[in-house]
Amino acid sequence: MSTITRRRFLEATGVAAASVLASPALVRAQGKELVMLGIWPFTGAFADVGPLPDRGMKLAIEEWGNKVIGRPIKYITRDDETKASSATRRMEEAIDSENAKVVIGPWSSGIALACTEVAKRRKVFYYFSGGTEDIAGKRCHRYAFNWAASPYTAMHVVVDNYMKLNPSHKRWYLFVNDYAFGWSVEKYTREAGQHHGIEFVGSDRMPLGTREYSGFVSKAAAAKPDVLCLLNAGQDVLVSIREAHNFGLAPKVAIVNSWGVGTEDFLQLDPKTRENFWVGTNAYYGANTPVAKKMVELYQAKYNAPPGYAPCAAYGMTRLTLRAIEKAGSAEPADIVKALEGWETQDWPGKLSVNAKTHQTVRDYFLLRCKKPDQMKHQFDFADIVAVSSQPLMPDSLNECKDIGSL
Amino acid sequence: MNLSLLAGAILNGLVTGMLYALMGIGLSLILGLLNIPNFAHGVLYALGAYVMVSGTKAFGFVGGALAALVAVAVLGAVIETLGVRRLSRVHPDYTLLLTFGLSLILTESIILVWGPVGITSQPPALLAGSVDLGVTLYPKYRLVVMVVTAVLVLASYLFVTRTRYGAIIRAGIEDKDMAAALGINIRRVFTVTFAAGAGLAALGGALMTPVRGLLPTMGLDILPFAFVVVVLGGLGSLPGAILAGLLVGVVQSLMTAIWPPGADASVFVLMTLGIIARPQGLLGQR
Amino acid sequence: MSADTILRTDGLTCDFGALRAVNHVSLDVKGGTLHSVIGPNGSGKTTLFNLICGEVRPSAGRVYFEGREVTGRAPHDLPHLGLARCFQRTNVFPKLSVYENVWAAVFARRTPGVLGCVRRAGEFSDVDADARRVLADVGLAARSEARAETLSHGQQRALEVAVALASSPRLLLLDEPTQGLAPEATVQMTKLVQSLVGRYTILLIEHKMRIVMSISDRISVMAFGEVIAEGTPDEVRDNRDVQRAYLGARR
Amino acid sequence: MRRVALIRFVLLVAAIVVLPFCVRPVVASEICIFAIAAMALNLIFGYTGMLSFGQATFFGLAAYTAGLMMIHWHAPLLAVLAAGTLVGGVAAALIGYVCIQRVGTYFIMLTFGFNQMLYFIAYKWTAVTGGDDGLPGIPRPPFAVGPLSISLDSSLRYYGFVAVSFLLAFYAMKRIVDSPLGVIFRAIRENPGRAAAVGYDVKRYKWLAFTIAGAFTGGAGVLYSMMFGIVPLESISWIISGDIVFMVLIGGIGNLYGPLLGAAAFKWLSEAISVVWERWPLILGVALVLVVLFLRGGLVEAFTRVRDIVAGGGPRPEPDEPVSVPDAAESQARP
Repeated sequence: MSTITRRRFLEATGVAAASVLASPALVRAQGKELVMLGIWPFTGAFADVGPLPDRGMKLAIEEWGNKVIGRPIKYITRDDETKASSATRRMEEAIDSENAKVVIGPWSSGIALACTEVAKRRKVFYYFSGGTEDIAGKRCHRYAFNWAASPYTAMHVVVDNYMKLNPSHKRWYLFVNDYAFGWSVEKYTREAGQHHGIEFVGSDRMPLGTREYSGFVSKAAAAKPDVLCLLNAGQDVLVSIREAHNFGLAPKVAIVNSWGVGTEDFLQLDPKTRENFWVGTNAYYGANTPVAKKMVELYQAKYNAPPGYAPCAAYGMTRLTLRAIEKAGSAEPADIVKALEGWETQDWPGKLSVNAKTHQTVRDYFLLRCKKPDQMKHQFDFADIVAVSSQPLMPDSLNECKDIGSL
Repeated sequence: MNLSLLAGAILNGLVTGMLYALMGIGLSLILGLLNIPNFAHGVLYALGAYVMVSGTKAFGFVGGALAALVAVAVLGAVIETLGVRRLSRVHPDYTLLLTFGLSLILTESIILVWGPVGITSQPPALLAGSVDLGVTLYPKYRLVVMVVTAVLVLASYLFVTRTRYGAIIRAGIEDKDMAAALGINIRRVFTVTFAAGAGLAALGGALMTPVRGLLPTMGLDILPFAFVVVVLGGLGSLPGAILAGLLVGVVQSLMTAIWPPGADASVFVLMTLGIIARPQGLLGQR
Repeated sequence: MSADTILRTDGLTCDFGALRAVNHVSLDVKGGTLHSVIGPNGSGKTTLFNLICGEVRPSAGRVYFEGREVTGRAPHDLPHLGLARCFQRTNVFPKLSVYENVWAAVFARRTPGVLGCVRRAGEFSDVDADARRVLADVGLAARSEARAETLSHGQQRALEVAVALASSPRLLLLDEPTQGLAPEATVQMTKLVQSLVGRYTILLIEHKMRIVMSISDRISVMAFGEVIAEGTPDEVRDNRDVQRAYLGARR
Repeated sequence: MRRVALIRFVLLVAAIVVLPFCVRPVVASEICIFAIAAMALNLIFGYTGMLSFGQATFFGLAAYTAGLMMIHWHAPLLAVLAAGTLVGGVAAALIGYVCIQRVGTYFIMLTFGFNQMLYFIAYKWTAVTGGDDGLPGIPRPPFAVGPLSISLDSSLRYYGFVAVSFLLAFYAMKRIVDSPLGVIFRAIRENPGRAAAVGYDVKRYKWLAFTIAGAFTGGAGVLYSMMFGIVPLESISWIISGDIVFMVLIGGIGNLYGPLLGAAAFKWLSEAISVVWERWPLILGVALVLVVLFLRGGLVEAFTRVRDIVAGGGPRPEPDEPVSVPDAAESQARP
């Protein structure tokens, strides 16, 4: 090949490259459209969850008429495949190609810890709701917020209120999913348990996605606990409960799922296996506040079932973000961050505030007790709300977010 | 570890082990006869479970299980005739790719038909609850599953070793060309074997629904273990697959009782040591 | 052992389970000769080759090559010692070109180490020259760019011989080079083998008696794993045991 | 013949230059990274005939090594790249030594078994690897040689670095398959028994191929660790091993350009479709089945078929390039 053709070729490539560069993405970036990215698991281990927060997020944006501060909202989603690598790649790709400025999701704590790194580096607004304390703790930064109650508060609400009603249940056995989420909630369950003289007669850590719980249930049964406490997530919860019933452990022994999703789990469980089942959750559709009531009504009309934690969380995060944008009068990530920091307001599920030092959302947590089949008034009448509380707050000394950093 | 816990762990191991053996037999026959590492074996198991759940609603528990067996076996026959057979003359790596593609398609189809959300199912009322075995309490349903899978495993083994058709299958595993030269319609044997392997996997999935629940990706959870069983037992060896299945099941279950995080890893350590020490597998001749 | 013995086997024995495939075989192949091994099917000829070439471990007995014991040496050591073989079933590298088949065999005798492999294959001009000479020798020069699997059966057999010749052996073991060949191709192959006589010491397994009788210097006759007779073609032809065993078994 | 090779190489460079403008730079980087890993597998699978289902072992080990070096020592870019490549190679030498003692399905399952064990160690050894959460907070050091220092912060710049690394790796791989090793590896793939009979210590060469592949895969793992500032646990999981295998199969085995095409097709397909439809694996599966049933030489064959049609027929070149022959013919023609 001669030099001339080679040079020509390189020139040609350069021109082609430049023209591609100047195309849609950049043009769009200069437009007024606000791109909000929902990153949810549509495939992989949490494939069953993905569509639910997607509904919630859509609902909030629709409620705003697909517009905020006069700018049209473009809602896009990406599949995180329940894998950190895919989540980060697609998040970064969406920031590059769609100019996404607001990112909400994903569902898994482990993956969120990867996404928060991208948000930090790419300086986009990031909202997550989950059980790892690290988003608003050890790995905190200015752009990331956690919507779910802090695991400290949540576990105290569950343990304190459960013990108030069942003071004699002092022998607890723990099933813990072996990742960020599980460790966080285990730590605070034990911490809360100390105040009530609870004896943790045993605890097993199993990988997320374990399908054979029979060994653990036999072990638990041998320890003769008063309470089987599930600190796991997704299908693991359901498999544990089913096995506990198969082995005759439940309903004699109470099952407490301290960080549950509520509705979606209930729907998958036979009413009989819900007997003596207690659930701590960030969102229950029975919440008695105006925002919650309206949302539940809209959701139920559309999907014929009340929302569980996942749609409520996505709805709540999106709603709060949109309100923060209105408050700031700007959709720039830095402005949204400043608008949220230290804000006290009413939203899903009720009165809430955002801790400026840690970006932890301080809000109510629920403890539910499932109804017996004959007590249910209709098919969705799953449980009584035993307690709703945002107390106690996590002492500053326990939070590992010592410096949230700068914008 | 106390006695009750040990007994429970071993019983659990035998239940899982029988399931592994059931999967392993089908996989082993398909690998031995058709020379296909059937990557879709896991999803056929999952499909069995899903058909079971729908079938139970229409035809009851036994009817559901039969529906799963028949539907998936037919699917297996179709896969063999329309897909695998076309690739009989090319490198086996392509069949690996084909079965991988099929497993993606079938997994996603399960999601489209039954939804991504998991399903739980209960054992039939007759078999609910547990019985006291003296050393430990044990769910009735699991005991029944153990017996039923054991019977299936034994029946498959006897079929292959004691019947004329089984002799043909064994001849095919030894030497395909010779079997064909003896005037056997080896192609039909291939189809039947693939269908039977698929059916066994589906039946395994169907029987395990009340034990393990349903999730579209459940096939991928079990597939690696099925392969471990085949390799550890010795390629093409049915007694090997049965022995390895039980061994893997019990080791996994005991490990769960001793050190839960190491349960799955112990299986792979077992397999690796097995291949290094006995290249032909536990009971393989080659 | 006489001075010009190149290969000697000493009581070579091989058992497969209860079956004794080769029973106390002692051969003595003289340098520069063509020594044939004949015998009915299943008499243990190929197993004998496999024992000599290290593919199968003998149950008893020893193999000496040029006075050095090579019993149980790995197959890949033998070409480096000067011993190369052809297989009964055509056994080449089907998807490599004819040239590459031979090139690989020539190159095997050189041990360039890992660093030598940094150069391009084409840069080894001496290997290239050797490979082309061997191809010309067996009459495949014109097909050198073709893939081995596209050759006719006769040409593949010739390639099989070429691959063995490529390592410039001092002893060549040929296992039925004319097996399965059409009459025309058989003639060609016989010519090829004849052309090698004198240049190489050859140990040949062959079924076709006419060929064996016409080209061999010495013949060993095997039956049921044992050598039942040995001598010049004439001696063997006249041996009664041979006639009985050989012709009897063939019927 | 040399001309053809040159044109091919120029086309390759052109494709690499255009790539980040056709797909997003992040996706382009990942394509190149996985192309290196696929290229390595192609060496042992396509050229030497050993299907490894455990390449993530070396990918992940190198990624963790690189991540830890950068987090704890702030090691410079090139040192990290060298260390990761070394770790990949050494690990492959150790594990490979055991694996190559067996063939066929047993070999596959051994590579898979070791992969599972190392995955398990990475999963449990959270103090070092971060376990299921991954190893976060990895900086992306600048490319620095002497006084020259180029920041790689933007996606495009990082792609530039990845692309250059890929081209270097490609060149190195081409030299390997063009060298006598290439012929020996293919001879072993075709007929290990015969390769031994002509004098090659088959196990030694298999071991060598496995080790070289491990080193390349390690390099790819290092590049991967810097992509998102995190080494996720799945970088050492069998999912990655499987992806690499399918990239090689899709692209067409035993061909130098196959892995790049396979990686590009695999990543691009999954990215493009996943944005459109959340059930994208279904389409991927259908595409795979169609390729297998109707287009078995992989994308390389599709390419040549299209070219033949465009060029008006003519004999189809062998998908397996006879690498040494043209060069040999040429060298003979030279004085």
